Parts: sequence; structure tokens; C-alpha cells
Amino acid sequence: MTDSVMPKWADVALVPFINLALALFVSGIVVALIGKDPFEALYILVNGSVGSAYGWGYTLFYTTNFIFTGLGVAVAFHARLFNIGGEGQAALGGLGVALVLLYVPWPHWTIAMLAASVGAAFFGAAWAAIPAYLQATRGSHIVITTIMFNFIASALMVYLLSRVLLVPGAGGSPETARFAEAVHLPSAYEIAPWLGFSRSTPLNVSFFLAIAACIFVWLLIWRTRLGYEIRAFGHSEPAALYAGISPTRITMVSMLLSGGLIGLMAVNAVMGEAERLVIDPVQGAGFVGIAVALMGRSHPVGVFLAALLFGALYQGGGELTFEVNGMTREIILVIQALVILFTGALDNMVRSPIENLFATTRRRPASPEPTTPLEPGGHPERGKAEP
Amino acid sequence: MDFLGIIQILDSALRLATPLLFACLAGLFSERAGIFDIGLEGKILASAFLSAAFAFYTGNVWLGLLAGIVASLMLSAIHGLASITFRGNQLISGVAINFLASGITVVVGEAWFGLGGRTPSLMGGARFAEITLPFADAIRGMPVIGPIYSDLLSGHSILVYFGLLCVPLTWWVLYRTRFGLRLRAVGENPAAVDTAGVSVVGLRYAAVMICGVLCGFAGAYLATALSAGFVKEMSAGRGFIALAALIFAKWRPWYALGATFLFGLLDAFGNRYQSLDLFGVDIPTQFMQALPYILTVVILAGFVGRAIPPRAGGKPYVKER
Amino acid sequence: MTAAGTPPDPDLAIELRGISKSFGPVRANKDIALRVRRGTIHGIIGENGAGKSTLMSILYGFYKADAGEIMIGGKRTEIPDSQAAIDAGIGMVFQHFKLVENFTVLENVVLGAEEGRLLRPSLAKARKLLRQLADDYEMDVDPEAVIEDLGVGQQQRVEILKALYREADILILDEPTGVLTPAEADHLFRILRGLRDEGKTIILITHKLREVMEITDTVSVMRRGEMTATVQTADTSPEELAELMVGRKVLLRVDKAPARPGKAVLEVKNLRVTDVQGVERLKGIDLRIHAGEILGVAGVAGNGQSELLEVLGGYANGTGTIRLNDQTIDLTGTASDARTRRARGIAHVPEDRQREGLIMDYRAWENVGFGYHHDARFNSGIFMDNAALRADCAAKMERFDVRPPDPNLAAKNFSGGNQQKIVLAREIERNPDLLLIGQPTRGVDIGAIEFIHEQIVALRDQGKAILLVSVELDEIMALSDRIAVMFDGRIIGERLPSETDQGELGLLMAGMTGEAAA
Amino acid sequence: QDSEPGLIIDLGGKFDKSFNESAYVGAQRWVEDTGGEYAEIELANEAQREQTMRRMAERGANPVVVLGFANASTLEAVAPDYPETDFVIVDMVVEQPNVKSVVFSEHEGSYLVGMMAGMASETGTVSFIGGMDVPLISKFACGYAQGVKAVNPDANVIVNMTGTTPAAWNDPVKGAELTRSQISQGSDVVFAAAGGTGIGVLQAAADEGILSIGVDSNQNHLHPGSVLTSMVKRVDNAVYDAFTASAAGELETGITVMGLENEGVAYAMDENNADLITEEMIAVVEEASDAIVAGEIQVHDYLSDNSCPVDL
Ligand SMILES: Nc1ncnc2c1ncn2[C@@H]1O[C@H](COP(=O)(O)OP(=O)(O)OP(=O)(O)O)[C@@H](O)[C@H]1O
Ligand SMILES: Nc1ncnc2c1ncn2[C@@H]1O[C@H](COP(=O)(O)OP(=O)(O)OP(=O)(O)O)[C@@H](O)[C@H]1O
Ligand SMILES: [Mg+2]
Ligand SMILES: [Mg+2]
Repeated sequence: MTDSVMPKWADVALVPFINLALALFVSGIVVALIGKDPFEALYILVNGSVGSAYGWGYTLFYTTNFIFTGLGVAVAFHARLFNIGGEGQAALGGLGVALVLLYVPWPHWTIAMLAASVGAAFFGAAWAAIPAYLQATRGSHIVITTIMFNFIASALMVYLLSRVLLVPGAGGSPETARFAEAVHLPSAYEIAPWLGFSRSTPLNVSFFLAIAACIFVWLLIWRTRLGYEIRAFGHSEPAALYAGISPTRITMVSMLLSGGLIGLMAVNAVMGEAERLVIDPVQGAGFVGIAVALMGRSHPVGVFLAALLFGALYQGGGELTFEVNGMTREIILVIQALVILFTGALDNMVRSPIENLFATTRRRPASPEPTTPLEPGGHPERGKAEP
Repeated sequence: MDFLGIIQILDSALRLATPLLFACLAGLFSERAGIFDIGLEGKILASAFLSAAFAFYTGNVWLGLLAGIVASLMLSAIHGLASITFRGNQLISGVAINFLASGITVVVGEAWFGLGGRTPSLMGGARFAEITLPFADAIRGMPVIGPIYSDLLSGHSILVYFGLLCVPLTWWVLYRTRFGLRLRAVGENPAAVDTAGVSVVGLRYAAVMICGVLCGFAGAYLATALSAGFVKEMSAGRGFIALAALIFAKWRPWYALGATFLFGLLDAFGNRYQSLDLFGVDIPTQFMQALPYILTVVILAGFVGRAIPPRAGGKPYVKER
Repeated sequence: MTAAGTPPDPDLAIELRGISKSFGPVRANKDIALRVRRGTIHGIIGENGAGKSTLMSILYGFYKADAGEIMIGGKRTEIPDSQAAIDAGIGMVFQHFKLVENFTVLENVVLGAEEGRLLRPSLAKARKLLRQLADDYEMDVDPEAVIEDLGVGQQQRVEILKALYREADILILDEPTGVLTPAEADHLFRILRGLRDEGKTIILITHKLREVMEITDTVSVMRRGEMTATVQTADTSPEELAELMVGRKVLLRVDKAPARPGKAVLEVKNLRVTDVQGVERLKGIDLRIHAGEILGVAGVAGNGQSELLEVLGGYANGTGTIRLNDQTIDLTGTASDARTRRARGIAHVPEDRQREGLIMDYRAWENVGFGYHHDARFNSGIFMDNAALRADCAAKMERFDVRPPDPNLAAKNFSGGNQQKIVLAREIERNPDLLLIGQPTRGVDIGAIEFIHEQIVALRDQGKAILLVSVELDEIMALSDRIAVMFDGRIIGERLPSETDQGELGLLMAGMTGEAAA
Repeated sequence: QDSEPGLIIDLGGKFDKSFNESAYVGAQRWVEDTGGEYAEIELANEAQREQTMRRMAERGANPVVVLGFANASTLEAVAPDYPETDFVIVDMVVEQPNVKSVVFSEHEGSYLVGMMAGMASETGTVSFIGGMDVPLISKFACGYAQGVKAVNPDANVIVNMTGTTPAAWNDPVKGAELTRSQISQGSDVVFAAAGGTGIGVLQAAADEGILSIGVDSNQNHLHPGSVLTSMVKRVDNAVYDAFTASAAGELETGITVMGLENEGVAYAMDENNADLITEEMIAVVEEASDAIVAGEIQVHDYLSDNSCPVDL
């Protein structure tokens, strides 16, 4: 953006940090207004999320979900496509996981995980395909179509879970049978008990899949021709056309990638945690992914950090409702909203003053030499020639 | 389907379309001025909550309505601040507002009423009553006209009539007044408005605030006319449907009436015919429930094609880079 | 020589004192003083980016100055916004028109100057007044026409009428003739003279020294944010003005040897293009370009030149035949995109480098591969070879004297001329058989123009075919070996530069073939 | 035993006016009666299920009461890890030595209110509004329809579901509109099993002057004179009993069926609906109730084969 004025560290660290602090401050006011102690709340929030191995187990579990949805939204963002359909795509990803795991007797979790990932990504991508196609060929606004596909997905899921995939006689809970023991993903407790995770920790090997997805997205976006084209298309469609980049192809490909990544969330949530498909396995992670991508500036490192933040908010928020009597769980929504608002929409409120601060502190040393233009790419030798 | 059945479905469609209509016109004002608003949903929800809460406390639905409008306006102000003053991303701001409304209504509701985010049920003067139009009873017996007037048109809450009135009103404001001309201009080319000596910021705030007022009506209608109190998340996606309707309506007032009524109709139809038996194939309920959304996609893909939004829409007005 | 401290002169329509303005790090105006006498036409010239538009926008209240004061009619006036400028009797026609495209002429004229809260009476009154103004100044426009249906010349009239409708005494025109045919420009000048004779003050920004000499009374020169000189037009010459603008002597001609055309490289037959709105933009183009030859395409913007470049460049759909080196080029289907065209040896410097030619947020090194990013030398395996791109970029920057020669700088941080050099370096160094080049020097300062022209001629001398599209007749005349004039989607005439003049070309550009055919 | 009991309120929240609220009321009654204390956690999302269960157990709560079918497979995995802790699951069967499963015969209760609806209806058309089209809701609907048909074989039963998203349980507007739609199709008694949506159903019924039937807790008081009765499901009793039994050290694990015979399900009678129900209706319903308890009438349970003998 304005990289000429502000050092990079201020851009990627200082401004988001101040934004976050503001969001928490306002959240604190809300907490105080409903008659609770904001400092205690903050303590529980932090301690509950990152104060113990137990907390970390949950925080990183949520983080894993948000990494997938955040990366998915980010890839679409790079092509300047706003994918609000994460909820539906992740739900369909869950369906993919379930189908793969229920109908094939996998011998070992490793192959099962591979197959489930393919299933999740395929189904997630498929659910993104129609809105993508309509956007690319008919110009139907992708924001609206992906929202609609969220609704359609939930209808489809209810239908399948209550009519088709239901286990007969199992008591009527709209969920599939449990997956076989053989496809159980090793949890953090099983992998690294010495780190102090409890047996119940939902954190599982999918976390590494999420890290791999970060690296994959980074390589894809910044190191491959496809990524180069996606970014170019996102920056300027006319330029993309000029360079021989097909808008239809990029729209399709980036939405399929987006949906696929989002679908992968189900490997963590459905295969790793629930070990069966339940109604609404996504639990809002698709929407959180939007915030994560925005906060993370659509960069995998940023997405990772933002996902961690939201993961901690989720877990810490949960602890908050456990620990503080009368604290409704919706307080998490409020905090989330404020974080999105301050880091996303009100970014300039903090950024502009800080930019000005840097601008003035930088200009000052230049002032003894007023004739030197600061215009980059100017003609310095002429600047010197003048008195 | 018999005539009376049609009347009843239309009657239901009218009720269901009204909140959509308010929200759609709200979005129309905002987007015509160049400010995208996917936060309609949140504003409806906030208004529904506060209107119900105040109607309960005061026992007066009009005060409730006022409070609902205030709630919606506060969110509008946030949206304006983010997208006009600080030139932030309008979509992000909208997403945040939706989250905020879902959260804050329950948090505050729980603090006030301790009913898990519900408000107590509203009684009597705390709700909008149904209005019987003059002579409705007298001519009910007449064929065709009778049911249309007495059953379809009569017997709605005053907000339904006001909503319908808002359509020509919006049209008139947009196309017949100075304010409307400027509003449309600022959504197409804010620089033209600016150089003509009119404040872009002022116009856009005005539009966003009108949007807030109309969303306030939508929410109050949900909580105090259609139902008798607030239940969490009671907006149930209507803000998003209104947005779809707005695109379908190509940002025009009369079309907005048509589009929202169509969605109301789809909904009413889906309510009435939840399980269809088509040529021996049992169409599952879920399909009928998804039908309005599927049709929206079909409509967007097929009939509307490229709906051209106001040209400056979604972009903050930046003079100096 | 600054006017600070001197008493105000009531004879001056405008006096600016110490105006400064920065955009972030860019100092667009530095301590500028300007005095414009009442009832004169005052020219302002200067290179691109010199700060002319910025200065005028400050006067019109569009931008706020960081420092300085404005005196109107001898009175110190605050101009915080455009409304204040309008109230002070200032009207401005911007370089990029500020019109609402899908409004009617009438609506655009009344916007912001309505009579009351209701539209109908305002419109009725405006319609009358507009007709009268149009009659008075011979500016015929249909009040009910929608702007986007009008040509640029007409749109400009709307802008002028807008200012007159607001009873402007001082009229600022920012590069008004850039988009006009010579005949339209003449008409405009007649109007301006008429306005001056009525006692109105006119400020005219232009790049065309000829126009300055023809119409202005006084001329001020800006260079890199500063006001360097103000002279009486009668006392100066184009050469002197050019030198004032650039700070050194400039060749106003291009030195080139006569062309030695070889075999035909490009043959186009009956090429037609219809745009998305269904409007036919190219109505059957036939042309042929030989190796070692520059074909110049002249014409007023919007007569199909852009579409010609786009369809040849591979990103507009058309019908007809295009043969390159005796091979037919696919005009439809999957093999018809810019990438395949490049592979066939067509390079393209697009008309709008910021919109098409560069990704403004990409760094220079990313941009040097733009369009050629599939090249084997920029790739290793599945990944792009960024080191190769950086090295290539550094080398190109060196050869094309791009400043600063920093491959890591984002494209948007280069000045216009340097941006253009990056695009040119990318396309020319491909050593293409055919170079399409649109508006090569638009927004480029005079120093860089010389360099760019030299490069184009050098490429021709290597035996390449070049299709040059430019709205600058001077440029067309100077570079072309043959000139084709486009009007309304057709090539309306072809001339040799030695056998024609700007007058004749101007007539052709306006679609008048009768006299020329005789 | 000195450990305090724990209650995990399920998604939907403790003031859902039905299932969770009923459990909460039971726990509160236990507090009032015994002066004891208990731990309570509200679930915020699906992934917290296991977390919360384990937290409760690790905190030392005993017994740990979980509500709703969605907990079954989680509890199946969690219970063996805490052999010292007793768990109680409502609405589902989990076969573990330290789990007490409490299931309700909703179909039987629904059958009885269906009979009442059938008798109270003047038009011969009655209706049902469920939250989501999931099997448990179909269990209510199916029992209801059977009851209606039992007293009026020609009766028409309209069955509608609210939606497919979680919003379906919180959409009183849609509930009201569905009610009106059913009224227009002739229904004059509507039974709602739809959480928060039901509030809109009962409201619309009251507004339009027809009868309604509440669910889970006694909702008769919401619109006196309009709510015909409520199909109460004594989750409160289940919770109360579990707490009490555990305090006395005599909690029995295994399956407990709460049906008509032990007043686990019932139709609600109080002063609010006294005027709506005739002696005769009560007589008929009581007779059927006895017959069911005696096994003379078999009310089909939708969950047993995911189908219903009468058309839904
Ligand atoms: N953690 C982060 N959060 C947000 N944005 C980031 C983060 N890290 C990098 N970026 C932004 O992403 C863009 C690309 O980063 P990247 O590291 O790929 O580029 P780079 O520094 O040029 O590295 P390289 O030269 O190795 O490609 C940069 O514009 C940078 O500002
Ligand atoms: N809105 C803006 N934001 C940032 N920089 C700007 C803006 N407008 C102009 N500039 C910069 O200010 C400088 C002066 O620009 P200006 O448009 O005044 O030049 P000009 O003399 O009118 O040039 P041209 O002949 O191209 O019209 C340039 O470096 C330009 O990039
Ligand atoms: Mg890097
Ligand atoms: Mg300019």
C-alpha cells in the first residue's frame, strides 16, 4: 500500500497491534457495562487460551480450522473475489470426508487422511464451482451466490443427515455413524504426551496439514506462474487480459482452490475431532475465515497469526463463559466483531495518524535541503543543480 | 389451487415481503449513494431487539419503533464512520456489523431480561395491531373484490402499508428531488458531485442514515408486528435475501417491490407446500426450503445477468492517494 | 519576484501567493506565485507531473493547499471546497471530465446548482437557460442526451456549459484540446476568444506550444512543482518555451533515415470488432505493414484505434483475417489470446500503461515478466525463477536508463516516463516481428520522449514492423513512414508524411474526405 | 457424597423455553429443595462438547448430566476415561457402566395431545410445526398424528418444518407465518415442537384465535385460553431425580424410560387451559393413557424404523 511512507514492521505489526488493543479495550467496556470485571475477563481470556497445555490444545484446534478457511478466503481475495461461501464449502468438505471414510475400509489413518483430504477438498471445491462459474461467465455477483449456496448447503446437509446417511435405529440423532477406529487421527496427546496435552485434546495431526497448506499457499501465490496470474488478475483485470491471462480461468481456478482449502477444514473438524459427520460441523468457521484472511493481509504468515488470534479468542471466550457466571457465550461474537471492525474496516483510523507520524519524522531530517524532491524516480541530478 | 388459497398465499407473501422491502429500500439508498451494505442483516437484528425491549419497558410500540430505529442508526453510524470517514472496506465493515449485532443483542438482552437473549412477550399496546381498512367487513362478501380487499389488503399492521408507501416515496425522492439527483450522482461519480460544490461525505452519510432508519422499520416490524418479542438471531438471513432482491431489482424502487414480493411469494409458497409429490417423486421438505435460494441463484444467473451496480459503489471516495 | 507583501492589485482576476501542496512524499506544488490579469487568456504549460492540474485544482477548491493564499479580484479568499470556488465565480473544466455518465446533459448541468428542493422547476429553468447559453456561444448540445452517448467534444461542451451556467467569471480549462479534432479545437478557441472579449478571464493548461502561441495572451511555465517563468506570448517563441519547460534545449523533430520496407509482416483484411454493448467499433479494416516500416494510425480518440490494438494484441474478439508473416492468426477460439499472440512474435505497448501494461502493485522485476511469465527463462520447473527476473530487470533498467534503477520498487512508485520505459524495455527487447505501440509518449516528459522515439526508430531500422497509434499529430508526423487516419471504425485515408500536412490530416480525422478525395 | 452435581446445557441455551430450560428448571428446583449447589456450563459450539464433558468430570462434578442426542457418541468415548464419575444422558442411550440413559416416550405424550387436538378441532384439520426435519422431531410429529387419527380417522394433519439452518429453532416470524398458512388450510389446533420458533407459533395461534399446543415445558401460561395444553417432557424431573439420587448415593446406571407410566411425558393441565378442556376429553385421553401404559395401544416410535404408519 503506502510502503513508501511506513516501514514494513509498522505496517504488518504495529498497526494491527494497536487495532487489536482498541478492539479489546472496547470489548472491555462492553464487559464492564454488563456488570462484569473486564480485567478478570481479560485474564481468563488469555490464561484460558494460552495459559496451559490444555488451553493450547483447544486454541490450536480452532486455529487449524481457521487456517484452512482463512487461507481459502485469502486465495480468493488475491483474485479479488469475495468468497462468503465458506460455511457451505466447509460443510460439503465434511460430507466429502464422511463419504470417503464411511464407505471405504481404510487400513491405516495415513492413507485415510490422504483420501479424506482429497474428498474434503474435492467437495469443497465443487460447492464453490457453481458460484465461480456463474461469476466468470454470467457476472452473477459472487457475494450473493455464495451466500445462497450457504443456505442451500445447510438444506442439503439436513436432508442427507436426517434421511440418507442416518444410522437406522441409532436413536435418531442426525449424524452419521462413527468412523472406524483405524482412521482415528493421532491427537497431540498421542503424538507428544510430554508436552502436557490431556487425552481429550482435540488437537490432532491435521494441524500439520494446516501448516503444509500455509506453505503450499505461499508457494502457490508467490512462487508459481498460477499465483502470479491470480495476483495480477486481482490487481487489474484489464492488465490480466493484456497479458493473456484468462479471467474466466483465473476466476474458476482461484475459487476452486479457495473452496478446496476451505473444505479441508473438515479433515480437522470432522475426521480429527467429531469422528462422524454432524449437522453444521462448521460452526461459523467459514465466516471467521473472512476475518482471518483480512487481518492476515491474505498472506499465509498473516493468516496463520490471525487464525491463532481467533483460535485463542474462541477458546478463551469459551473459558470465559465457563468461568464467569452469567457471561453469555455471545460475548465472543462481540469481541470478534470488534476485532474485525477495528482491524479490518476502521484500519485507517489508526493507520493514517501513524503514517503521518512517520511522514513527519522522516521529512524533518530532509528539511534543511528543501529543493531535493522526494518524488521517487525523479531526476536527482537536476535537483542538485538548482541553487 | 382455489381462489381463496391464492389470496391467502398472497396475503402471507405480503407480510413476509414487508421486512424484505424495508431492508431492500434501505440498501437501495445506501448503494445508490455508493456505499455497499451487507450489514443490513445486523441492523435488522439490532432494531428488532431494541424495539422489542423498549416496547416491553414502555408498553408503547411507537417508542419501541423509535428505539429500534435508533439501534439501527447506531450501526449505520459505525458503517459510515468505517466506510466514509475512514475509507475502510465496506464489505468488512458489513461483516463486522453482522457479528456485532448477533452478539450484542444477546449479551445485552441477557443482562436486561435474563432470558437468554429473548425479550419477554409483548402484549397489547406493545405490539402493532392489525388494521382493518374501511368497509373491509362490508364488502367481504363480494366476489373477487371482496377477498382481495378484505383479506389480502386489509388486516395488516400499519407498517405494511407504510412499507408499500415507501416505494413511491423512494421513487419520488430519488427521481424528483434535488437530494435524489445528488444521491444518484454520488453513487455514480462522486468527483462530479464534489466539483459541483456538494459534499460527498454529507450525502453519503445522509444515505447511510436513511438506510439505518429503514432497517429500523424492518427490525421493528419483525419483532413487534409479525411476532411478539425478540428471539436471538430472529432476522434469520432476511438481510441477505433483501440484498439479493436489491440486485435483482437493479437498484430501482419499483423493481424492489417486485423483487421482494417475489421472495415473499416464494417463501409463502414454500410454507404452504412443504412437501410436494411431483409425479410420484417425493420432493423432500429440505428441497422446498432451499428453493428460494436456488431460485435466487437461477434468477441471478439467467434473468438478471450482469446487473450493473452504481459505478462508484463499494469504493471509498479518495481524492488524494 | 514573489508577490508576498505587495498590495493587492484589483486589476488581477487571480493572484496566488506561496501555494504549496504535497501528496504524501510527492511535492506537487512548491511555493507557487501566479498573477492572472482580468479579461485575458492565460496559458500554463509544463511537463507531465509539473503540478499544473494540482495548482488549478487548488484554485477550484478540489484540493486543499498546504500553504499559501488565494486572492480573487484583489480580495483574499478562502477556498476550502468547490462550492466556495463557484461562489467566487470560478469554473473549471477538468482534464478528466467530472460528469455523471448515465445522467442527461441537463441533469449534469443543474447538479449542485439546483433552484430548489424539487427537481422539476430547476430542470425547466435550466433547460431554458441552457438553450440560451448554447445559442450565445454556438455550443449545440441536446439537453436530454445522456452523457455516455456523447462524443468527448460534446462532453467538453457540457463541462463548459456547466461552468457558464454557474455564471463563472474565471474559467479554467485543463488540457481541453487533447481529445479534440483540429476543427473542434478551433471552434473551442473561437468560443474562448468570445468569452475573453466579454471580459471573462480564462486559464488554459495545454501541452501544445502551437496553441499557446495561437490563443494565449500570457503564459506561465511550470517545472517540477515550481513556477519557473511568466512571459507575454507575443515576446516568446515555441523553442524558448520548450527550453523553459524542460530546462535544456530540446529537439522538436525526430532524426530518422528513410525507411527501407521489406516483405509484408502484417496483413489485415476486413477486420471487424463489436463490443459488449453490441456497438460495432471496427467496421472493416484493411491494412498492411512491411518489415522496417512504421505505420502511423492517426485519429481522434475513440474512433476504433484502441479496438484495433486490442484485437491485434489478442484480447478483443473480431472477425476478418489477420496474417502475420503469411500465417493466418486465429481470431476466435482458445488460441486467440494475448499469450498466443506474443508467442507468434507480436509485442504490444498498450495505450494505457497503468491500466493494462503494468500491475501497479507489482515490483519492477515482477513487471518485466508480465505477459512473458511463461517463458522458460523466467521459470525453473514448477516455480518462477525470481532471480532470473530480477537480473533481467536490472539489465533492462540499465539499458533503458530507468530511474531509479531499483528492480524492487513497485511500479506505482516510478514516474510516468519511467513506467513507460519499463514497458517499452519489456516489449522491445523481445525483438518482436511486429510491435504494436499505442500512445507511446502520453504522459511522458519531453526528455523521455526523445529517448522513446529513438528506440522506436531503432527497432524499425532493425527491420521490424511497427504499428503506431497516437492522438498526437506531431508524433505521427514525426515517426511514421506511412499514415493511416481512422474515423468511425474505418481507415478513412492513407497518406505519406511527406505529401500531407496537419491541416489535411485534421480534416480526415474529422471524417471529411470530400476535399481530400478531390 | 460431597461432590456437587454438574449440568451441561446444550446448544440452544438454557432459556430456550423448552428442552434446556426444562433441565435448568429441574436443577433450580433441586437447589431450592436441598440448598445444594451444582456446576453449570452452557455449550458454545459443537467442538466444545467433549471439552465441556471432560472439564466437568475433571472438576469433580458427580453426576454429570448432559442433554440431548448429540452428546451420545461423545459420551461413549468420554465415559470410560472417568470410571469414578457417573454420567446421565437425556434423550439417548449410551451403554457404558457409569452412564445412566434417560429416554422419553415423546411419541406417547404427543399421541395424547394429538388426541386432544383431534377432539378440540372443529374443522377436522390440525397441524404440527417442527424446527428442523430431523428424526427426533419426526418422532413428535408421528406420535401426534397417530393420536389425532385415533379420535378422528378422517382428520387431516398438516406437518411443516421451519428450516434447515440453526436459525430454524429461532425464527418466530417464520413460525407465525407457517401457522397462518396452516390456518388458511383449515387447521384450528397447532402443535409446535420447534424451540424458539414455537413462541411465534403460539403467538400467531393466539392472534388468529385458534388453539395451540406447547412442548417440553408447560407453556399453557404463555397465552391463557389459547394454548390447549402442552406436551410436557419432564426433563426437569430427570435432572432433579438424578441429582437427588446421586446425593443419596443411589444413582442407578442403565436405561430409564420416562414415559406415561412414570409421568416422564404428560399433557399439561392447569388453570390456564381449564376452560378449553372438557371432562369428556380428559376421560378419553386418560383411557388411552392407561391403555398405552398397559400395552394395549402401541404408539409407533418413528425412531425405531424412521418411518411413520400414518401419513405425515
Ligand atoms: N506476516 C505478514 N502479514 C501480512 N502481510 C505480509 C506478511 N508477510 C509478508 N506480507 C506481505 O506480503 C507480500 C509478499 O511477501 P513476500 O514475503 O512473499 O515478499 P518478499 O518480501 O518480496 O519476499 P521474497 O522476495 O522472498 O518473495 C509483501 O507485500 C508483504 O508486505
Ligand atoms: N490525487 C493525487 N494523489 C497523489 N499524487 C498526486 C495526485 N494528483 C497528482 N499527484 C502527483 O502530483 C504531481 C503533479 O501532478 P499534476 O497532475 O498536478 O501534474 P500536471 O502538471 O497536471 O501533469 P499532466 O500534464 O500529466 O496533467 C505528480 O507527481 C502526480 O503524480
Ligand atoms: Mg519473502
Ligand atoms: Mg494535469
